[in-house]
Amino acid sequence: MLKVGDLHVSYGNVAALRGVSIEVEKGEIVAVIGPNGAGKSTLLLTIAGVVRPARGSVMLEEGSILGIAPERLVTRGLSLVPEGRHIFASMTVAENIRLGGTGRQDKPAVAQDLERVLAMFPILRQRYQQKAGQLSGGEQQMLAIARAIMARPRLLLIDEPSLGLAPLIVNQVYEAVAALRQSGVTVLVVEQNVHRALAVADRTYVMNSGAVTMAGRSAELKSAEGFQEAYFGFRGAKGAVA
Amino acid sequence: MNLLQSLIDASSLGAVYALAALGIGLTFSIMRLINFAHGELIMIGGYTLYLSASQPYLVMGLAAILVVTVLALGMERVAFRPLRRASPATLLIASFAVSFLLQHVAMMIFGARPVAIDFLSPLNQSLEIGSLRVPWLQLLALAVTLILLAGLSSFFRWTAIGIQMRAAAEDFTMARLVGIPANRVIAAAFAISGTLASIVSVYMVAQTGGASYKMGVNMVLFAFVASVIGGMGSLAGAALGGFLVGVVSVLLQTYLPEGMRLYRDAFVFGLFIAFLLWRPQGLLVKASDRERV
Amino acid sequence: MPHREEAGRGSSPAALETVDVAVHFQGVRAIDGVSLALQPGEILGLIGPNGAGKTTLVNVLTGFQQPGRGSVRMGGQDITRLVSYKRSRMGLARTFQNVLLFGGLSVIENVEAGAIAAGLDRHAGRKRAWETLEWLGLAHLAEARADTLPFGEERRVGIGRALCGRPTYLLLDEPAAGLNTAECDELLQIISGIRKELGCGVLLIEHKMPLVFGLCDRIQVLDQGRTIALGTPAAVAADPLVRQAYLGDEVA
Amino acid sequence: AVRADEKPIIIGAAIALSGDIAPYDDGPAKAMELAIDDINKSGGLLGRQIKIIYSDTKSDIAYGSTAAQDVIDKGADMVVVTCDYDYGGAAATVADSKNLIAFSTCAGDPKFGPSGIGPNAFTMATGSPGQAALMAEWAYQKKGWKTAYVLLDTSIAFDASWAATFQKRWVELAGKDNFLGQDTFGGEDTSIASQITRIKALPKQPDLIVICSFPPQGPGAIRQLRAAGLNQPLLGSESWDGDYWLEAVPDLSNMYIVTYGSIFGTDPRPEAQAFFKAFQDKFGTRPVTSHAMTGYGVIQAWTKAVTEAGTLDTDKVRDVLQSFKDVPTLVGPTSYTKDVHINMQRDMIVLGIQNGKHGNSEGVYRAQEVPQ
Amino acid sequence: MATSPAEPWSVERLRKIKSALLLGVLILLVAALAALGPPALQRTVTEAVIDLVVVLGMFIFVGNSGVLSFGHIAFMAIAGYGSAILTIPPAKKAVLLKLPPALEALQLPVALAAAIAAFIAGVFALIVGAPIMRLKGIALPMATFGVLMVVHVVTANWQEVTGGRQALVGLPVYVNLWVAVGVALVTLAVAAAYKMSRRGLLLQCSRENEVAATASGIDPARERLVAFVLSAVFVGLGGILFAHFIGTVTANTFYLNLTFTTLAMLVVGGMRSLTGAVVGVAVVSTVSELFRSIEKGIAIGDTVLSAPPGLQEIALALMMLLILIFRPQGLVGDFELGWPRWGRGAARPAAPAATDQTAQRS
Ligand SMILES: Nc1ncnc2c1ncn2[C@@H]1O[C@H](COP(=O)(O)OP(=O)(O)OP(=O)(O)O)[C@@H](O)[C@H]1O
Ligand SMILES: Nc1ncnc2c1ncn2[C@@H]1O[C@H](COP(=O)(O)OP(=O)(O)OP(=O)(O)O)[C@@H](O)[C@H]1O
Ligand SMILES: CC(C)C[C@H](N)C(=O)O
Ligand SMILES: [Mg+2]
Ligand SMILES: [Mg+2]
Repeated sequence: MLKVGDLHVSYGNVAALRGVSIEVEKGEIVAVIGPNGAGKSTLLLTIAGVVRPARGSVMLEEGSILGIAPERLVTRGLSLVPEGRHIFASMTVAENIRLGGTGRQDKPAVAQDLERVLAMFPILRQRYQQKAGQLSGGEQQMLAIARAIMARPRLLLIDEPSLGLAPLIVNQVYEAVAALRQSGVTVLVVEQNVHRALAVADRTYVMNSGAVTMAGRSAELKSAEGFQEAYFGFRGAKGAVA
Repeated sequence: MNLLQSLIDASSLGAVYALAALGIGLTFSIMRLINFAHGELIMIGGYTLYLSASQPYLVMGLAAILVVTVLALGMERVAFRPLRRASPATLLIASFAVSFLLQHVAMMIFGARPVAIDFLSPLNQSLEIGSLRVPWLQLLALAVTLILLAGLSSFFRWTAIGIQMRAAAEDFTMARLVGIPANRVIAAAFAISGTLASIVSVYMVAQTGGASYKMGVNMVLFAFVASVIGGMGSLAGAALGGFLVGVVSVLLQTYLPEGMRLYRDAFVFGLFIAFLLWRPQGLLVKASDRERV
Repeated sequence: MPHREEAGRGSSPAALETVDVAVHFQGVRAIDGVSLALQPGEILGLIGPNGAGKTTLVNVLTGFQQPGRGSVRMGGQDITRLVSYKRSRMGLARTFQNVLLFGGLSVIENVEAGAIAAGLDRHAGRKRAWETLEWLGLAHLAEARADTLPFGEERRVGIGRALCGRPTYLLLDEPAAGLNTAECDELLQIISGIRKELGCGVLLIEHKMPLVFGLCDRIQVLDQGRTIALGTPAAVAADPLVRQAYLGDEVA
Repeated sequence: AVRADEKPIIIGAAIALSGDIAPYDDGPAKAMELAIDDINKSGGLLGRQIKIIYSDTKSDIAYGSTAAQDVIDKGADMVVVTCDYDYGGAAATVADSKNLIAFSTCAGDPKFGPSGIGPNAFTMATGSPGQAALMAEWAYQKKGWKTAYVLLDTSIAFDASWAATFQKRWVELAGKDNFLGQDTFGGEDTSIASQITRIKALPKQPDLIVICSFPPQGPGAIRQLRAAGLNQPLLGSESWDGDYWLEAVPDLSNMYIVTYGSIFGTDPRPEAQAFFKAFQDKFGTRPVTSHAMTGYGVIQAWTKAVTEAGTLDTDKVRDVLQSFKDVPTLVGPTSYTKDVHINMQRDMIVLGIQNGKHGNSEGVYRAQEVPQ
Repeated sequence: MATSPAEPWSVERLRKIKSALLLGVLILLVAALAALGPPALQRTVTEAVIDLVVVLGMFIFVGNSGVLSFGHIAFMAIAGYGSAILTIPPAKKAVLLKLPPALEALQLPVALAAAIAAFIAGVFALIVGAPIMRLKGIALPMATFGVLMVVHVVTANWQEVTGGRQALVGLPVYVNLWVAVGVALVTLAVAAAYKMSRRGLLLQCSRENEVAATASGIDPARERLVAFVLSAVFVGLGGILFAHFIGTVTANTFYLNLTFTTLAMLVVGGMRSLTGAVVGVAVVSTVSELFRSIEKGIAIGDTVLSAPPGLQEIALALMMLLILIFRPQGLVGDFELGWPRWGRGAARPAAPAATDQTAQRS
């Protein structure tokens, strides 16, 4: 479904991605893990068309999507929950959710999806007419996820969905992700919690310093040799010692 | 003097400030842009009326609306789109540069001397009710302002494109990520503000019978003050603020003793500062609407 | 870790406390009568579902939110009406859930600001900022602009800034959000170091249970603006109400 | 020591070629060229040709100094400045301090001279108090109007001093009770509704309204006055010269203004008629306002002074100028003294506007008495 | 863990002082070159240097606080008029103004008058700033705009004291290139010192994030007020220089146009950096002078090419627009001449390894 080849991205003179290649099959859940600054967020932003790579290719279902504007990619079924939520703070919860469905014509299905996300996050129903900027951190995160689901994407990119969520809600979110996959959505998720990532994903990529250092089926990866090093990298290792 | 008549006089200035504030408030809430060049849109509307002066009034008016709207679109495309991510300071100075540019282009073409335009003169007649005098133009301006306000407010509140505009204004990248053609949507907002500017041109030319390369400058300053009084991001607030500024200046003009009338605008702006100290967020924005910590 | 320069400010035995605080936002009862006491040198965990009122309570403590009811006290003094920056100068520091660094300034300046705002001059402030950065393992980033950091490092800079004023009480709002497991471990070390070296009382808001249960002396649990549990980690973990409202089957 | 010289005499014009005040400098500048042509054709000045150079002040007061410095650097032997005390003052100050004659074409403020600028500053204008007194006398004596009201646009000083003198003279002539009051409006106000209401609320409606303003805001005010049924005679100053603004008030009637001459071909004075014809011949159009005449006058007066002094030496030229007693110029007989470098009581024309037509001559007058 | 050396403040400060010195030397160099040129060039450069004083003065507040002030030109007006009233010969004052006799008779030495006038501007800034600086967001710049308007209306109409709309002339013209340069260098030194001072950093923090600054113990309103007053004094000095360079003061000079040109200089150069302020003034002045001379006509052989009036403004506006479009942060952005460049872990001299982290930590 998604094929990223030899992607290079830099911000000014900081190289954030140095030749990253990943692949996601239709219907899969794929996780990306790695320490701070590994380039995970940059990878998702580049796929979604927000950041322009210096080099490399991004193919969605056999067609290159490099250089296509983000809003066009949405209509092609790609949706991103960015890091840091980015809800529309001055607009109401209702409007935020409604915006998630921008461009969708299937009215009845939209109504159905709306019910689904409100059932998933009941607090959003309670805060429905409130300004989104006034929500608590976790509530905002829920809203960001709800908004992305409303787009009914075929490929969903999520950057750290569990950020700031209470444990119970994290479970719910991942149940929702599993449910989405059941309904045919392909998911690429960045997750800091290794156990969570390995548990939910079919396959996992480990990134460090802008490169993929390891990849494989989640179940095998956990016990694979070198996983600790690949994941924690140099600094992590020291941190663990300290 | 008759208080009622004073209030009618006051609302005459109020209505046009409200109209101008609506346009300024719009680009302000859409792009955090204090668009000084809005005044030059008004000015170009004025010169369009001048150039089409031999035509029937209706044709003149439509020409002004068309030209200014198109120009507003051009302005967005050339000057403001590239600055989408720039800081408010940069945007402000850029709009100032555009304003300066257009003023001097107009001066080069039409000269510094104002031009005279015979436009909608009959509307300057008044409706006399007893001893009260209500100029038709004022009545019309008031009605147009109210209709536009109602229309625009519901547009932004209820229509999909209205909501998309606000979203694009708030977080451009995120708006694109939910599939909003953000560039087009913002351009549309500019077009609307252009149309609003052209309506101010029509009013001003009908009122004064002339146009000059600086005719928009003051209007924009007052309109901007007005939209801040109303509350940033609230269109109804902008209109209300415009109305208030007009009313306050006229009432001051009416009731200040003669020697003080020269200082009328000092009082207007003094009151404005006092107002800001009292209610910095503006009239129609609740303090609790501020973003939380 | 450098030691406290003087014992004066923090040595008061009295706690940082809220007494029966309530906060309403048109219709939303964000906090509904919460009393909380953070003792000097103690690490108190504050947990609860999203929207329980944790951040709001920190805002009340630090003066960003006036409570509709109740009072805030520090060192025996009523500070309910005191403006934020004065509370900070009295030794009350915090971090933010959404970090809030001085984005256009360098990392070292961010951290130094905490010190000079507390009254140090630039010499002493810079010196202390370096110590703090080195201690947090951030010295290599000293010259970087704060808004180019990845999320996890931003959080640590935020902690550094709060620490650099040598506070008596430190309120951390989800310091581990966005950190991976290893980084969480590192953070755990840092926080226990803070308590040990500075004798700070720490209020820790966190959704990452290993951190909370690994660090806290006591844990207070909020739900819908009320305290539903307060006690030792073990007692809280075992509390059925807490499991139902918050933890689910997460193991402590 | 008069010596024929190849090098031309340079007149440096530090005037507004662009900006707000440029329209009032344009005519005088062209008229200066006309005058210079005439002189050059008849042998020049002190046997030398005259050349005019320009530097644009851009209607910016401060820039005026730079423009003046600029023409001085380029060798100007005298400096001509803008048709206004405020806009031309700074430039004149620079020239004055470099000990060069600074001549304004039509700055009408009495302070333009030793009191307000310096000993070398002269203006060709008929001072605004002279104009205002003239109009008061004309309205009261010739027209028999008894009560007056003043509407003052506060944006330029010229109008304020004009209004003040008018009031004084009116009170002298008609008595205190017949001056019914004054109101102000900001130059940028689009609406003067409350000013109109105030007039309408007067116990007694005035016989005439003086409107001290100028385009563009002025016509808007007139438009509103007329629409409100205030059809009294309107009186105005030289700033209403020209008919370019008339479209703004279709079919305006019953307005009277005072100015230097009639560009409309109705001037009773043959020399004025001849000037406008020559102007038309040279530039293809008549000047937009009769201020042009003052430009011609400047050259006349200065060259006469230079010729009499026999030198360009500023001190000598100044002395000659200060001895001017009713020296004929296009603008009228011109006199200067040591302390006063402006003329007050000098012929001006009163023009009427009727049925949308400007330029009906009401005759040429001069003020009998000008209040201080 | 970290290998960076802990560079003490004194070392960094030295670097920053050097950079300010560098700017000073540049200004001197330009002035020296201009002094060799024709008088018109000198005038232009003097004007630019006066603008520089104003822009540097504004930088003290605007650059460090991040708040655009539309009110600073009012301080120019106050100080300019103040100094005019204190220095115009009494005889002239009698003609132009209606001052109280004591004030009319007063004629002070120019330097004393300048000091008093700048002081008055500072006091005025203190009085209006005290309430206004508590505002945030758009309300704050708008309130400064209100101040400009009030001061403008008052100076433009207070016949007795300012002469109203009429230009006040006859000021002693004592400002020349070197006087202007002298004041500019002092202003530069003060602006640089403030920027690197403790107070300066506190204000910069509030610029970056007011909430976080407050939480860190900073009182943004107070820090803003300090800078506001300090900058008012120097902008006031700029006004005095201007008045005594031209020899005239008028209300309209100190109004919108000047407000915007000076702000534009600051923003075009780079609002947060001293180098930016200097570059902004230099670029805007140069371009506008260049096009002005084109407007006046350039002789190429015998033919004089000249452009229609208005070209200068059009070209200037276009250039500003282009600069902003291609460099929204201004020409130099945050950069300071001779300071290390920004960046992640920007290169700094390698140094002996730091003491053992693990040891330090426990
Ligand atoms: N706007 C930017 N300007 C400069 N450098 C940047 C910018 N954004 C990211 N970087 C750098 O690019 C690198 C990769 O950052 P990225 O945000 O992709 O990492 P990440 O893996 O998502 O980290 P985290 O887990 O903390 O979210 C980091 O070194 C970061 O500092
Ligand atoms: N300014 C406000 N206006 C309206 N409602 C608010 C405001 N601030 C907070 N709330 C509401 O109060 C409740 C408590 O918010 P708070 O941020 O304290 O939660 P929290 O416990 O920190 O949650 P999280 O773990 O998600 O950060 C939330 O439901 C939130 O929507
Ligand atoms: C513009 C003109 C009306 C100026 C007038 N002649 C004056 O002296 O100010
Ligand atoms: Mg990330
Ligand atoms: Mg929270």
